[in-house]
Amino acid sequence: MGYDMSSKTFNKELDLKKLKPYGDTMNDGKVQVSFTLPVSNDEQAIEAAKELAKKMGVENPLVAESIAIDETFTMFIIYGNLVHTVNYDDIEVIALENDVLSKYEIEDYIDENFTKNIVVVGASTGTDAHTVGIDAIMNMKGFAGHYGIERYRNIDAYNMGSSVENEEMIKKALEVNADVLLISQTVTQKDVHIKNLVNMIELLEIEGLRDRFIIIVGGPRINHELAKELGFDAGFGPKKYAEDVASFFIKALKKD
Amino acid sequence: MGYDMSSKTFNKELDLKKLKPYGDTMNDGKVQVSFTLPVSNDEQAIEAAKELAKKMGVENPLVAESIAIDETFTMFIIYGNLVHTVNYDDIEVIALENDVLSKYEIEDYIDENFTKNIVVVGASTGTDAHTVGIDAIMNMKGFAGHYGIERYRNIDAYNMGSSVENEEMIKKALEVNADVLLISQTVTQKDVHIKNLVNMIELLEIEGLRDRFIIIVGGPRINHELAKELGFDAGFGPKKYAEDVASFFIKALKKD
Amino acid sequence: MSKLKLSKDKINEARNYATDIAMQTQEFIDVHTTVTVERTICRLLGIDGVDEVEVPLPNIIVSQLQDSGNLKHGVATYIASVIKNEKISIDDLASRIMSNNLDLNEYAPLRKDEVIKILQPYITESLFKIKQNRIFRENQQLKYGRKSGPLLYVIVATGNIYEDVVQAKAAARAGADVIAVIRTTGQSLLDFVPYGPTTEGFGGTYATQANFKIMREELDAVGDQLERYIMLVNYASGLCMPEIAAMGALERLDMMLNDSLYGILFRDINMKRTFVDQYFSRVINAYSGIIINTGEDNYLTTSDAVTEAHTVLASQFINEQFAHKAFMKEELQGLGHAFEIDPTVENGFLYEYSQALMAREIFPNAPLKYMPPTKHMTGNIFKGQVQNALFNMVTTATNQSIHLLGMLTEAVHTPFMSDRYLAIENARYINTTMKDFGNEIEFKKDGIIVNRAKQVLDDSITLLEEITNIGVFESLERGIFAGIKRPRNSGKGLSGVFKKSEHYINPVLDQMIEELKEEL
Amino acid sequence: MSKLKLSKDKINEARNYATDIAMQTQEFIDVHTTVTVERTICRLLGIDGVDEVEVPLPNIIVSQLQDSGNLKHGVATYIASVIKNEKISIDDLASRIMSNNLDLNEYAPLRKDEVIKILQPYITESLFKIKQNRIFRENQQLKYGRKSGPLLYVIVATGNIYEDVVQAKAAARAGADVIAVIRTTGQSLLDFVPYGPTTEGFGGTYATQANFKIMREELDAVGDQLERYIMLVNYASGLCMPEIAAMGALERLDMMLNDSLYGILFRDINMKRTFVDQYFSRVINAYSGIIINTGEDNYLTTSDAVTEAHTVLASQFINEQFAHKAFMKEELQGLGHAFEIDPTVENGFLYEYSQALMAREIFPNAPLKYMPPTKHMTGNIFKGQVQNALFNMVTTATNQSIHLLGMLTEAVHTPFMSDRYLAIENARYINTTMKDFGNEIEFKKDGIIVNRAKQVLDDSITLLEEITNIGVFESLERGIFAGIKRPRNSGKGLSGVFKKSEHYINPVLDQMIEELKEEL
Ligand code: B12
Ligand code: B12
Ligand SMILES: Cc1ncc(COP(=O)(O)O)c(C=O)c1O
Ligand SMILES: Cc1ncc(COP(=O)(O)O)c(C=O)c1O
Repeated sequence: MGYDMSSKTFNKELDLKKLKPYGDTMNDGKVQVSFTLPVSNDEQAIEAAKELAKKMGVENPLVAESIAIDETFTMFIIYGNLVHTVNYDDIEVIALENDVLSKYEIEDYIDENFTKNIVVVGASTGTDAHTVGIDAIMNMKGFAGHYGIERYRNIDAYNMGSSVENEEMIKKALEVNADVLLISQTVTQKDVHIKNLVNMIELLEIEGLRDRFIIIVGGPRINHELAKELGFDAGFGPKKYAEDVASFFIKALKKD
Repeated sequence: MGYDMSSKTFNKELDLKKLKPYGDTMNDGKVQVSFTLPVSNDEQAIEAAKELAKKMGVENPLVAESIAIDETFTMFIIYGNLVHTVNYDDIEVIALENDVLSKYEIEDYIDENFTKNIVVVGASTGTDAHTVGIDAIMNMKGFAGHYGIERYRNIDAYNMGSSVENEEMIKKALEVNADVLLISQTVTQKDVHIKNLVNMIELLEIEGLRDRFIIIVGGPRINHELAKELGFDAGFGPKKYAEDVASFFIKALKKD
Repeated sequence: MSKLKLSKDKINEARNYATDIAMQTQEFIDVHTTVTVERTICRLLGIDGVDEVEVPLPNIIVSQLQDSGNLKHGVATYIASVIKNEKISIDDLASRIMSNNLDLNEYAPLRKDEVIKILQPYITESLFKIKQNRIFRENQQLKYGRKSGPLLYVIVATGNIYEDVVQAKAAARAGADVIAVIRTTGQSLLDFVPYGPTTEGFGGTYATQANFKIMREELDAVGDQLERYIMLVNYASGLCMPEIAAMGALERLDMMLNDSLYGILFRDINMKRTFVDQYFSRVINAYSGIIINTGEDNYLTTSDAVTEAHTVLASQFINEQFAHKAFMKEELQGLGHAFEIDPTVENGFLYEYSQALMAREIFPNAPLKYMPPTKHMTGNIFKGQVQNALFNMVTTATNQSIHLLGMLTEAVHTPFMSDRYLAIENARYINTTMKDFGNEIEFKKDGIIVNRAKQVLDDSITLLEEITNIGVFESLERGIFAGIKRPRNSGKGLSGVFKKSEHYINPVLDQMIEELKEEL
Repeated sequence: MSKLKLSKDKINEARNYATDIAMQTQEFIDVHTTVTVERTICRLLGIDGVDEVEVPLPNIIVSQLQDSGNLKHGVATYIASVIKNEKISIDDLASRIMSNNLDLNEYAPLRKDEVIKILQPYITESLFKIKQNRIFRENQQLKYGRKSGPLLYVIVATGNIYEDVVQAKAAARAGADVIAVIRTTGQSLLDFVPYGPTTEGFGGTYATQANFKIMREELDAVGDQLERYIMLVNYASGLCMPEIAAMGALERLDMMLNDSLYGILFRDINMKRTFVDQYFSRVINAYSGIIINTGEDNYLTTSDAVTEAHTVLASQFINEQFAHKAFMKEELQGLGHAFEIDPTVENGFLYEYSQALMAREIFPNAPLKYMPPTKHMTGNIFKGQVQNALFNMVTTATNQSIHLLGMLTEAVHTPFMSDRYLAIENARYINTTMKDFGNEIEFKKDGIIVNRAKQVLDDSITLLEEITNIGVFESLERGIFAGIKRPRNSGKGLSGVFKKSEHYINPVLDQMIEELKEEL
């Protein structure tokens, strides 16, 4: 509690091989934890909470507050020092190398590198009824001040909306001779998005169409690594906008 | 993320021998953790945060948010399921058994059981300059709607204020022939309160005065167990008021 | 006195357009019935239960008539005919259906007055029960007093009715006034109502009559402990609007989500179907003294809350008139709206304040339902607490009636018990510390807040005028609300809509209306 | 135009009492000096450094005179005399002191005009440096523009100046405008200023000139990156008020906590001592263009914020006049107050709003310093976010100038980097979403807010009248502020106070005043 008056004797050099949480000094290991225990708010409960925190590797757990949220349920807010470290250098992730251009640069790039407009089909697929994400990327008006690709001069965009079956989307893509498919997935309960995304790739492979399109998935729980694993060309998570995805697909198309 | 759609296959009976955190179902083990890592906000950092969470015993860690709080510092907010449990039945704490009376009941009790007024001396001792806590217990006006003991008809209360040396307090206690000493301790950095409290008991013992007074300590980080360990008659933490402590000391005095 | 200096004439103008719109729609409604309307009649005549494969009896009965093309006459006349011809009770009828021993199509429809006479005892029994519930609620509220400020409303959504009870009681003890049991995903698209107590749902708990009863009893118990009447909410909207409304009436729910526009836009339910369903369901809600909650808040999860604010207001005007057509008093019209402006918008709070106060001034007697931020909530739970705090401020300062509490974990998971506690704590703190703030303040003439309200009202008038001209059906086809386009002949449930024959009768609806008219 | 409809006459009445009080106090101040005042003169003549046992040279010099009873003539005249007689520079004088080779008592005091003449080059050099700093600051603020809304102010307190730098830069990048380096516990009671860069403090970092310099350079660098001028704050109040003020002037601090009342009440510093010290320190602050921060906020951590609000206002009036006496412009008078009402108080928010707006209206040109909730913060960090949000609202709506950000972990620990980030995020969000809220609203005549302000003003007048009658010294003895009683002849530092002799001269002070008078 209070202004930290303990002298800090641990090593204060950043060591990526032993990466630790940071409160206000390198390697102090400070973490905040909260949870509820199904017992009444008393000394015994507080002690139990501390025990649990210790099992988590939290040293000197301080129960900043214990709150009776019902007769036999108590919420705890705990601070302490984590003993665990992680070797940061050992962590490998597949991240997307993407040099993001502005709308105008993208349009110029298309002018320079392609002879026709780029055709993009997008949808929120499977049973997913969330459209705000795909709209953010595609719609004229865009999102958070970023115009959607419908507004790009030399992109033809078709937004199919929500709950679109994979088959339906492929049909449309062939019909309009698409270059790029944009798929949005928001509901992730019971990994329904994984099943749905795997199915899409399978369908395309069966029909020998996998290489015909650049296929991209996005959504609040999507990242590039997951997308690659599932056989997509790229994956985009939160705070990504039309520029991000368009910068990626124009270059991917060029390479093809 | 999202509405919990997973079917819950674990045992949903409360087992105090294997007490676990509770989110919305018994034994689901839900915890919330936050910490900062001294690295940039990217996929690798998120993965590192998950690794650490797993080391804490948090299964299926979900990084709800990763926030760039500076160029090379990222804060993580994580939810997941704790694997650890604690045996609640095994946890023993010394708690104060205190039947709290109202101001009027306390006054009546004093009338009935004592022939003279009870004399109480209070102070925030050592270098501690926090007086709000002891004032809350003693002052006329009280705190949070609870009158302080100065207002009790048959209690004579002397509040010595802040930064009172232990010797000084003992002197005053003898001078006014006190029955009860009330000590407040707020600053706990470097365990300064422990040193100070131990010193008080030592002084009293040396002078053979330990049994002459009921000695009580209070403060935001004090609990009864700690107080007993240090040789006090009782300890009071947050959300305790004049009634609590007066109910205790009148009965303790009666027993003497 | 209007703090926003809204023009009464303009409000009237808007209301007149909406009246027109509701009237046009009602013309369609009056000459149609649907499978769920007919199943509701069965339920209110006392037919309940499921067969060995879990098909509800009302569905079996209605299917018989539907399959043979007889549903256009309504189920009531057939049931009456069976009773008359077989000289059996409704219970006997139900058992015969259950054992597959009865085909309603074999009995000739009766004259309307005869139908009424035969069914009267059953109707009376149901309506008596419903009225008893209403009286009980009123008495409890008299006994414990009605709360003056906004009612704190939280959801439970464990999927298991018994776990829901644990959560609901904790919430009530923490200060919640209203508990909504979130329905399992997808139930709104089921064309039947599941049966019995249930313990496995997806993101919510099945709405069944048994579940309603279980929760009702527990909330009554905790309410008596706390000396407060704890209100219970469930969802009517969907393919079974009137049936669930009837169940709510019988089990003394206190509020029901009830909005055909929500079903059309966000569940792709066919508009014809759900307009007809909504009408009967609202009459039932009105009759049971159940407050409805409409779904305008949802528009702002899809559209921008700054630019599309007027669509919310326009829809509220329409929903008000839909409710009036269903003989519902203003006191039961829980029109919905929401606090959904992007936190990065400069002066966003002022627009929210303006919109909320505008709704309050335009619908002074409606128990407005005000929804917390959801779209712009993120995994940053600490910021989420602040977003919810600002929402709570507007709620209390503009005296909204039904205060849906925002959860700091909105973007993370269905509420934990602790999330709900923190939400209640947040709201109670603000309601106390800002108690009279709304009364204390006035607004600058021609300031941002006043001008915003004026603008939104003006825009909604333009929109309502357009809808009046082209009709609701056409408007929905054009995507006027939430930017979502719905063709009138697509969507779920269209096959369950029938044009009434001239012999058609719905004696339950008729009697409810008769009694409601007397009340008004 | 007053939104609170405060009476101008009453404000004037209060101000007149305060002027009287300051005048009475100034009579005492004018005829006294203190050890730290004299040490400050040394410093501003260019004497710095410590001996082998870390005793600062200014302390050694002043002790010599103090021990022999000669301090009443002031250190300046002796230094001038040494220079004249020994024909050495100040630097030489310093080295001789350092090697224990000089006793100032051996040199006879000079005539005042002679003192001035001899010391003029040294004084000019220091004051030139200070003026340069002031001009640099003004130019930077011109270059990058001045922020219009409240300045976001956060503290760093790691104990290690280098770690403080990491925290401070992160905070600046997150949006902080002002960085205060919290001083180690107990420094305010040291009767000397520590020397050099330091890395181990207790609950804060030692205020040393070297530490000031390190942080200043780093903040300038990050400021240039961000194209904002980042302000730096440290603490003058304590036993070394004017010395630290001088250091701040030399190292271009931008604000300094500066309040004798704080020292008296909360650090038990003797009132005579600190009144005298404060005067010189404020003249220095004024001369350097440094904004002072007064400590009225602290009263409410001890006393009740509802019942004792008027003591804050009364103290602000007094502090304003103390500042005027020190030739300080209103633009530098960062009068303090705080948001400390118990969250469970009904309408507490309205009282906070009223008090904050009242301060704004009564001191329209002062850069008011507004402190966040601390006393009622608990370990419930989620609730803490909401308490801070309400505070932020009042801050922005009433246009406070210096916005000390509340930390969700106030009751837990000194801010983590993430706590500070969340605090800045909270404030920025509210400042954006409520940007023009304060301008938009007006208050009901005779409403709670208006009446509260009236009451607090009335009560403060009664109090100021009483203080005028009995004097500040007596008032403090009676415990008028924060309920804390301080006898005039007790407390720390009394032994360092001296009545000036008729030969006494403080040429630095005199010159500063002369220049300040021209400016005013
Ligand atoms: C007000 C305050 C101050 C005021 C104190 C004014 C005064 N005259 O008391 C001022 C501004 C002077 C101050 C100074 C400092 N403070 Co301070 N301060 C606080 C603050 C904001 C509130 C404390 C308070 O008044 N609580 C309200 C009272 C009613 O609660 P309470 O004390 O817990 O009392 C209740 C119970 O504990 C119990 N109780 C208490 N005593 C007793 C005794 C008995 C016998 C019984 C029965 C019961 C009882 O009953 C009371 C009612 O229920 C806290 C932060 C916070 N929100 O907690 C920091 C805090 C306590 N301060 C802190 C610090 C570090 C300091 C300083 C060292 C800062 C510095 N770097 O210089 C100095 C301390 C100087 C010193 N030597 O003591 C830290 C303490 C850290 C620690 N645990 O060691 C805190 C937590 C702030 C922080 N975030 O770091 N502080
Ligand atoms: C709005 C909303 C709704 C609206 C949707 C309206 C509509 N037309 O979209 C309505 C009310 C209808 C709704 C319904 C439901 N919802 Co919903 N909803 C939300 C909410 C509040 C906001 C989502 C949103 O619009 N975010 C804003 C957009 C812009 O962000 P985004 O989607 O992440 O998109 C960005 C990036 O991800 C990326 N991106 C997204 N897609 C793509 C695609 C490509 C190709 C690229 C490159 C990038 C990209 O770019 C965007 C811009 O940066 C969230 C809660 C929350 N705050 O997150 C819950 C939420 C998503 N819903 C949820 C749930 C469970 C439901 C229901 C199942 C509820 C129920 N029990 O019935 C139903 C779902 C029905 C169905 N079958 O899908 C859960 C999801 C849980 C999960 N992860 O599985 C959430 C998290 C709420 C919660 N707390 O539980 N919902
Ligand atoms: C009016 C209305 N009805 C129903 C629902 C919920 O319906 P479902 O069960 O289809 O999710 C909502 C949800 O927001 C609503 O606003
Ligand atoms: C005016 C003033 N000066 C100084 C301080 C800090 O002084 P110290 O270093 O003694 O804690 C404060 C703290 O709140 C203050 O308000």
